[in-house]
Amino acid sequence: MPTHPSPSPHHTRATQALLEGLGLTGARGGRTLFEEFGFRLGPGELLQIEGPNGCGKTTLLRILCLLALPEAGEVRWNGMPAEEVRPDYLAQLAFLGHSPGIKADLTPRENLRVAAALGTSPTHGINGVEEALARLGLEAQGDTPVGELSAGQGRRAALARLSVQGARLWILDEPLTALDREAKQRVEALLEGHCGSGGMAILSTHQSMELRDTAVTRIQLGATVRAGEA
Amino acid sequence: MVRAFAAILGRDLVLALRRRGELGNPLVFFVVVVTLFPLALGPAQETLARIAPGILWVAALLAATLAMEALFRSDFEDGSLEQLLLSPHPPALLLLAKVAAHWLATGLPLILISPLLALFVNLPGQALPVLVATLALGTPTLSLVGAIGVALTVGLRRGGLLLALLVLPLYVPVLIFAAGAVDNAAAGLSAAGPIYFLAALLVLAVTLAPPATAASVRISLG
Amino acid sequence: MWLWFHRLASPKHFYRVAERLNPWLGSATLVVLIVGLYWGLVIAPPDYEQGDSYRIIFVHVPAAWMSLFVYAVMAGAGAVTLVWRLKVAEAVMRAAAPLGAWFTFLALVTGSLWGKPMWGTYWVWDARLTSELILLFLYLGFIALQSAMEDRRTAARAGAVLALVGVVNIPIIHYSVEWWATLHQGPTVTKLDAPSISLTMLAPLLVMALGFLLHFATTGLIRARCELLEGEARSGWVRELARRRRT
Amino acid sequence: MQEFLYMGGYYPFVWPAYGLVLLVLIGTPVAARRRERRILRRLASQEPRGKTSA
Repeated sequence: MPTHPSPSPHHTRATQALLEGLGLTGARGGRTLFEEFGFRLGPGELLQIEGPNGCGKTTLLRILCLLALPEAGEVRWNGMPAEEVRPDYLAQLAFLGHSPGIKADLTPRENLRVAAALGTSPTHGINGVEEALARLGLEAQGDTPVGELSAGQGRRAALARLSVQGARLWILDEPLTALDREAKQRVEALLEGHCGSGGMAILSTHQSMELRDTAVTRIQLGATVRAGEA
Repeated sequence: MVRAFAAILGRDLVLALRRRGELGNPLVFFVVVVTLFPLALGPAQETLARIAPGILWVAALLAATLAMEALFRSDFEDGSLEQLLLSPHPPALLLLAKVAAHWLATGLPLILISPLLALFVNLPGQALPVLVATLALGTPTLSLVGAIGVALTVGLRRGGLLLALLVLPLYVPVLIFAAGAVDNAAAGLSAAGPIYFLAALLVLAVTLAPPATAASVRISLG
Repeated sequence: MWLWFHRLASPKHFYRVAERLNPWLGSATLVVLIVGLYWGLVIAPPDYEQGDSYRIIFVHVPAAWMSLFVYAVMAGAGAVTLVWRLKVAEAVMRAAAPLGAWFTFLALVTGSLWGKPMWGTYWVWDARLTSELILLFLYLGFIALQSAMEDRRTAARAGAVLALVGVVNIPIIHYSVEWWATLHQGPTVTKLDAPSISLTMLAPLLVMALGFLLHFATTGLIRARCELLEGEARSGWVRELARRRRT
Repeated sequence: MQEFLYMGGYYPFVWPAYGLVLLVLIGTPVAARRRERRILRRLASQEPRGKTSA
């Protein structure tokens, strides 16, 4: 019997859940990684996906970003299947995977300008670029190519891309890996700010995070699928 | 929508200029391949002149195929290709911008240098304008159709050779009509028919190739 | 009718139906081919112009027809794969490709053997043979792409796109090769033309074509079953099948 | 029978053509059948001995 994840007691604010995963089943190379995975996420909430390596965290996040197709189940946005409202959903989505998603030969400012043009609908101005650079402490490095920056600064440039896209839903794959203490706090502050202003976030991580006033739901992924019963 | 198109086009052109070293590769390849033929066939002017259209077009086609590999390679590795798919704007349009930038960086130089190479192989003078016209109409089609093959093989480690096997058969119509047009012009005949067909192939490629490329990228990244 | 078709979409059911059909299809293929061969080789009169060498058309033309028909089947299965993501459609598409390549190869070899007496050489850049050659490259490209990708489901969907792009290009390639052939050789005698087909020649040709079609159905279904077994190796019905076979 | 094999002098072309066609038409299904048996045998060997999984 596939294990049902048991989210911590859902906090009181019964807001209309914006993002839902219903009966999601993920597979990689023919092997089922997880089955019947479901969740609901409302504004201001943060969902933390934990689980052993190779249990399908990345596959799940890519399914939520509509980058990968689930074997079964459905992602819903505002009650509608995400695939049907794909442009609206993607306009509200920002994803940070293992790879940064920015060009090493371009400067942070150029990268962010492209990300802004790509990610947002025209309403959200380009002026967010300077704001994002400031928030990540990259004002000084604004014009040096990302390739010449340190790894930590490169990571911050990738994080800056998230905030410049003005998306309500952030999906982060292992955002805390290889970060020193100071950078980790900066990410936590960023997440607090995002969720505090009504944003939502889903992230997979191994380390624990100290988030004071954000409703964190932790879900264990890794249904014990007996070999065979797909 | 247009802003996103312009952003991708501008970004890729800036990137191409920043890696100017790589920009020259298809160009040098084109020149080298063309110079191989007189070395192989002897410098006799008449023999070269007769097969000049074929030499020029086969060399241009191979140079274009060689350059295709780089279209998505770096974007795939640093996650930018993923970000393209995550944009609310239609992926086919963004990929069209990428192919346009790629063509400007690799296809256009081939056209600009073709008159010089026409001298190498003693192409009759009256065929030169037709050569440039066929390259102008043909190389964008090669880039557009080639982009489908690149999208299908972007996830594979050794995609290069497989890419050529996938796209070269699809390049045959362009090669036939382009080389045929230049051949006609060299022989003093009218080259209008094949050139119109090349234009038709380009229109077909511009409309059908980007959606196919978008579907292929989604599958490769899936 | 729809329910019956819908049940075919399930790999387990499709496998059982294919298995039950196999003996019937196999024997039908055998009978039709034997009749066709006897009719074409023995009964049909020699051609006044090409003598007995024209009898090669009874294998060349069906092979050429099948090479195009199989690609259409692949493209159709590819479309179903992309739209409904049916595992059965993926299996049919992957199963058909090598058979299509074989038919194309046969069309090329028999075409050149047939042309030799007329042309004096085994290969002339005749429009039809050239188109077949390029079609062979399309098949080889499809097969190479399938073997280059590990994940079967992704490979099938990538192959589906390639097959659809290919099927759009085949008429364009064919037309451009025709134009090219007339441009360089002019409509002279080297065109690989079957003699004016009289009824006595058309009948065996159609029978052979039917035989080739039945052969493709038989072999294609066996190969599709293999694809399904490999794709569904972890599912219950395949393990059950494997166990029953062992006892 | 003799002149049938002679095929009006075109025997070096007709018989190789038919020979190759028959070779392929027989070979492909046989290979497919053999491949199917091989797959089933491989899957059977991976089955745990005796016990049938629920």
